[in-house]
Amino acid sequence: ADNKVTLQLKWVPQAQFAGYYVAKDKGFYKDEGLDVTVKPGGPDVAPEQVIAGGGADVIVDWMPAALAAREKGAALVNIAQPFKHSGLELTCRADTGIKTPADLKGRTLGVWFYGNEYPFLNWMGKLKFPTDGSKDGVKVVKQGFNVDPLLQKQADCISTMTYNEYWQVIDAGYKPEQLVVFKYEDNGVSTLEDGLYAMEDKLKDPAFVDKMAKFVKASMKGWEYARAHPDEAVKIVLDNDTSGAQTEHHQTQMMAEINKLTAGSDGRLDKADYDRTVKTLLTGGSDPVISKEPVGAYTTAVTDKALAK
Amino acid sequence: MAVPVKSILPIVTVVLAVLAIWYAAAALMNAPLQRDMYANAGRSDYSTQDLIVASLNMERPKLPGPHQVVAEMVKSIVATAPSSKRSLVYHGLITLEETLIGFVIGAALGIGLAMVIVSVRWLDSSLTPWLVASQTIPIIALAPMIVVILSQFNITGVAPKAAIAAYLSFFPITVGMVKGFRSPEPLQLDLMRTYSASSMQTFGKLRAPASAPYFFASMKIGAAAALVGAIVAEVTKSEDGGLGARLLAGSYYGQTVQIWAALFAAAALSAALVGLIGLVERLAGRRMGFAR
Amino acid sequence: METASIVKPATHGVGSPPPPGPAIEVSDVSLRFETRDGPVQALAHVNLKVERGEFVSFIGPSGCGKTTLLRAVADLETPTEGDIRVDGMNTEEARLKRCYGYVFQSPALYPWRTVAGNIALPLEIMGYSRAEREERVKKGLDLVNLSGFGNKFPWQLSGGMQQRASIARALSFDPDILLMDEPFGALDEIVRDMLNQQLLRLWEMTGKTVLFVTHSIPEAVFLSTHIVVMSPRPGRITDVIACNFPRDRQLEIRETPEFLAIANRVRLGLRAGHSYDA
Amino acid sequence: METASIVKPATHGVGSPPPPGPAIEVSDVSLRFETRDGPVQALAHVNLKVERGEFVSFIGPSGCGKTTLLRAVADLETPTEGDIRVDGMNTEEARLKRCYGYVFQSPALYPWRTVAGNIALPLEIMGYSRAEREERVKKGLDLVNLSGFGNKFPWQLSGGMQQRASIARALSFDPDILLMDEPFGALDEIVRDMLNQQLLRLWEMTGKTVLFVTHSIPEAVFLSTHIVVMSPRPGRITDVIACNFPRDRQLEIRETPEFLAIANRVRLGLRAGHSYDA
Amino acid sequence: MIDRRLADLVPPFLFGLVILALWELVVRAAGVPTIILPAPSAIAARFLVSIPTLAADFWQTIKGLLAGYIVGCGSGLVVAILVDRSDFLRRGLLPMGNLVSALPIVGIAPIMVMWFGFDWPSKAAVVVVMTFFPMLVNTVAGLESASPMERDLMKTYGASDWQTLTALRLPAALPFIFNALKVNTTLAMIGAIVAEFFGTPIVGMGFRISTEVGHLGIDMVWATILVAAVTGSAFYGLVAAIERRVTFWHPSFRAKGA
Ligand SMILES: Nc1ncnc2c1ncn2[C@@H]1O[C@H](COP(=O)(O)OP(=O)(O)OP(=O)(O)O)[C@@H](O)[C@H]1O
Ligand SMILES: Nc1ncnc2c1ncn2[C@@H]1O[C@H](COP(=O)(O)OP(=O)(O)OP(=O)(O)O)[C@@H](O)[C@H]1O
Ligand SMILES: Cc1ncc(C[n+]2csc(CCO)c2C)c(N)n1
Ligand SMILES: [Mg+2]
Ligand SMILES: [Mg+2]
Repeated sequence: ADNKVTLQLKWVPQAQFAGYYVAKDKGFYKDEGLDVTVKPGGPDVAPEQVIAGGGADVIVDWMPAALAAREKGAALVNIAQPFKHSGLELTCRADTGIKTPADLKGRTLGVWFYGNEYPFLNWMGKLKFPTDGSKDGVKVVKQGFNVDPLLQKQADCISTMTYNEYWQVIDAGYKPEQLVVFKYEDNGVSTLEDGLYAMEDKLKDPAFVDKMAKFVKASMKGWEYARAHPDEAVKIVLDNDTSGAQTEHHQTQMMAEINKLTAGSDGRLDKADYDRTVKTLLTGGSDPVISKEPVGAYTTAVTDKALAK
Repeated sequence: MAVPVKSILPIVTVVLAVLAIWYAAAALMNAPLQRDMYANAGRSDYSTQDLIVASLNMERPKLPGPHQVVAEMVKSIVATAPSSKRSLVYHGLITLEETLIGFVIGAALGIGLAMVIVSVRWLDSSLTPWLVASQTIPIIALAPMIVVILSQFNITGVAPKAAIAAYLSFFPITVGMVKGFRSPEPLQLDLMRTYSASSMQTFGKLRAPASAPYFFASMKIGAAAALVGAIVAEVTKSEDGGLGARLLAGSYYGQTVQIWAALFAAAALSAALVGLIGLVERLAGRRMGFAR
Repeated sequence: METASIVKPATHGVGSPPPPGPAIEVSDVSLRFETRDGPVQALAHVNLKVERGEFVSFIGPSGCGKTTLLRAVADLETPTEGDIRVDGMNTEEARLKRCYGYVFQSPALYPWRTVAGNIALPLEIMGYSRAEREERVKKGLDLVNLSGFGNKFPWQLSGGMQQRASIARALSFDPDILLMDEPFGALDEIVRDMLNQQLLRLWEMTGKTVLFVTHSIPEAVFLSTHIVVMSPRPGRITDVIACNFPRDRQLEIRETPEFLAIANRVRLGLRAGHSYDA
Repeated sequence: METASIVKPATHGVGSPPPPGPAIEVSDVSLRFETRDGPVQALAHVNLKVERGEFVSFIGPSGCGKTTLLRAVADLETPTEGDIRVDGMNTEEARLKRCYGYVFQSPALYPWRTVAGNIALPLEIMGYSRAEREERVKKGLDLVNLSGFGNKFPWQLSGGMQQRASIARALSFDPDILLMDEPFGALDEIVRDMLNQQLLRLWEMTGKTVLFVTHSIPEAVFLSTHIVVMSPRPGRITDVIACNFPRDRQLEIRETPEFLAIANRVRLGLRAGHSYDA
Repeated sequence: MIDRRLADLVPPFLFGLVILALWELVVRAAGVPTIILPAPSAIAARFLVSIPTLAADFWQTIKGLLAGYIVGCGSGLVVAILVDRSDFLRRGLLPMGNLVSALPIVGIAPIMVMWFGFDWPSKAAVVVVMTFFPMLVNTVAGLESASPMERDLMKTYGASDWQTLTALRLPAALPFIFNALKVNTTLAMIGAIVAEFFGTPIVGMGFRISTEVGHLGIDMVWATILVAAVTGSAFYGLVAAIERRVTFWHPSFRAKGA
């Protein structure tokens, strides 16, 4: 029977994806009769492209990117939302004198692009800070993988995730009080992160929906397990790191933070979160991410089925 | 092969010079950061010596001290089992395999294209612009697409990465070999004409041997390019490991010293390949009577 | 050049019977090189007919177009005007049929091949077996007095030895027509005399047609059935002198009055050309 | 070679006065080339003393070591045994003092330079002014009959023209010693005679010391104060023949009995060498 | 001459047209999604409306490219000459040079951003590292290529090493040096673009490509690639034309039909 599922992650193996690795390692997928392949992502892997090209059945993606892709013709549909909260934040050195978002004017800010810049652009739009390099705006630089721009004082603020880069700054010798952190969530511009997306046409097939339901159910079990046994989850993640570069210290930190973000989600997409995300994206600065209210960009069919079982 | 003393002394001298410059640069580049760190920690009681020593031993330096890199390399090459994912040998071997396969394909393709271009005149003007254009397409932009497309045809594992390695390495080889194949003197070509030699014979007996200096220069550059290609591809397909995956992870997690260790491993790999080609060059030179 | 002085029938090409007609026919050939600072007229209206089995020497001032003429016959240059036939074919066909062996003015040995390897080169290209190649290379080395140097590389030879190696190379595959551009220029008198005699013997025995460029008047008179005297650039044929010595001539004829008379006529022709240039 | 036949004092080096003693002194020089298949003995115990202002020709069978000897004098080869002094210096010092001009057996022109550029090359290296260079290049081109070819590139010249260009190049900076390796080998008789006379005139006027390799016995006799006859490899000096013709000799002396007698002696020496080889 | 050059451009042009037509046909017939491969017509349309953006990107990238190319090729040449001048340096420096050969761009680009900032100098630094080795290897090989006889001539003039270098060995090395210059045009292009993936102000061809891939604006990706390909080809063509003028004497340009 067709029990194969390929999951394309958005990034390299790390605790951010612990739920999936745990589900696979602990046999939760197998219990559901599934044979799941987890494909790691990377800095230049666009999961939307992979799934549109048929390289995956389901992907982990941020909603802004997924909705943008949907407008471009890749009909992605959110089938589950294991992450309740957003971990995205802007971290500034306190010695720059930045205290409130209003102080960002005229500063150099490190931003992740590659589809991750949407929430930022929205926020700046709200603050009415142009990002095109004009006066009265902010100077945006495309930030690489790491936090060096902040440490090297090449930028006043950089993008960080609560579960990763923030701790790298701390590990580099900064004390929390030497940093000023703006969480996107606190500024009302957060968008949904790390949801599960599948192709719309495939979802017309009830068998596929059924398979996805099993997949989501097992995945959520994985996330629950990761919350209950963070140390074991970290081990499993480390086992799946092929580069051999991850450290236990770092992944343990990350697991703790990730567990905060997944807490409160049973996998179902909260309609209110969805609406907020769409609204944020539609009202974004000069170049909104999506031009019209998406239709059919999410379905509860999968989670209904998964949670009913 | 015993390395004669006369080639050790220069290497040692240059290495020492490089180390001296490196240490000086590392101290100078890292000191401001280290001062910040002292400041962050509320310390102001450090001596210059403390500062220098600390600058050369930072966890996230601008430029790590040589001993840090050496220590990391020792740790990940010698002290770690080669089968472990934490071993640079493990990753180096993965990269080497892709590089070698890619290089062999790239060299064959490069030489083949050069032969075609040299034998069919109008192809020179038709093909060359497209070969050039093909190289200006940034592979990193295409690598993911290539990998995605290939994986649809169930081509996974080494193949896509070797393909990218080959893609990067064939072009310098083509350019060099076109020149090399055209380097025989007109009189040497005339001789072949008087024998009414076929163009394959002219290639085998004249153009190929005459191109030897270009061949070896091209091979060295092609091998280095293949290695770069393999590593670039590994960043995209980081799940398979390899030095590229290692670089990416080191970069992502801010493990500067680890990046440098991986960089050196890559550099050493390519130096070994280039050195090997140089060795073959010397042997061939002797056979062809060029060693006077 | 009307003398049909064929003594023995020449075998033609590689294996095929000789077609009728002259071996080489040059009709009103002019050749101009285009260079950055204007054209150089190398040959002007050259007419020449060489019968099968003739030995024709070319003599003329330096730069007059001798090499160019030989190269045109060999299909290495294309005349700007006129026509050349070799064995009744156009020059390209003749070249493709491997009708001739060419000894260039400079040795043009391949530096990555040993002397033996260089001599074997045409044999390899023409598909001779290894055994045959080895035998012919050995014979060739002996002929030009280079036995023992087969394993040396060209740069390990003296200038004259290189030239001899290139002669052996051209003779190795036994072509019917020999085009030789100052083949003995770098050789001492003794070796030169010896090779002159050997070439003569070869020619006499095989009935080859030989086109031979030389600067030595005695050599030309000694070897040839006809001597073609050329004028300075643009190369023109100013005189064609027949030398009707017996085919099996010996070195001694160089002292005979007939010999000296012909040599004198050649010398005068050469001098005339020079004076009307300066 | 005891004749101290200096007629006019030679100017020495570039600017400095001539030191006393012979121009070139070769003492018991042997030279062995190591090759893959064993050593080649090119020179064996060569002794030679050339006084300032002498014109010494070398004649010997092909491959006997003439070029090697000249190259050793020019510090391009190092003798395995023995010692060579040039103007009282060792060969390296002499080379660095630019004591000599060398005409190689093959032209060795640089393909990226025009003929004029090639002739100007040593002048550029020795720091002559542009005006001086231009003048000397023009004179050189005239001397070897190549006026009008200054702007051509080497590959656009005939073999003989290339050789003449290389002669002009060696003469351009007016060295005191000339080492000439078969400089006229690729030239026709007329041009050769002309250049012979010009060389003689130059030598006579400037008192240069000339070492001259040739295969032409008449040429050697006509030009030289001494003729050195060499044996086949390993090169040994078998005879040194003095030619005491007046310095301003004319072409006509070639018909005199003295001339023919010397030529015959040289020929016999050459032949003897050959026979004892074979 | 000019006519022939123009005529030479016809075949590749036709070839290109055929490729484009096939591409358009396949994309349309097979209904390939735009986010995998857009049709040439779509790319052209995107190109036309994006000219200001593309122009700004072009100028940003070209700065790093040219600066890096000049410094990289120059330093390769200089090190090769140093290496050539003494056996000591050859044995010491050449292995070092080989080490630089495969410093992978993905490894050095982030470091260069850290050292030289986000703007074009860090891109130039990456290009320097990428172009250095081909120039080194080719120049070293080229300097070896003068024949022994040609060198002997210089010796007879008692020429200094420097004179031998400028009058003989460098001219003889030119065909090799131009090989490196040609290969380096494309390497510099790749380097300048890819380096922008790792940190840049929000302009530049590499920035555009990586960002648009993230947006699935693949038509814009290809429009930028088009600019890169045309720029790279023109750059290569320029170097090749200079090569033809400067090394006209090389057999490759002298031989019949070449
Ligand atoms: N490739 C070329 N391009 C331009 N001019 C050329 C070329 N080849 C030869 N020439 C010119 O053609 C003329 C005839 O040259 P050719 O080599 O035939 O002379 P030659 O009679 O063989 O002289 P030599 O006895 O010196 O060898 C010369 O003036 C030469 O400059
Ligand atoms: N580089 C070399 N390596 C090995 N053997 C050499 C080398 N150069 C010359 N020889 C050998 O040394 C001997 C003398 O050569 P040389 O060139 O001096 O002869 P030559 O007298 O000038 O002859 P020719 O009249 O033919 O020019 C020859 O047998 C040659 O094979
Ligand atoms: C090229 C690039 N793009 C984005 C990130 C930032 N990042 C790291 S993890 C993460 C969440 C993905 O699920 C994000 C956005 C980066 N470091 N490099
Ligand atoms: Mg000629
Ligand atoms: Mg010689």
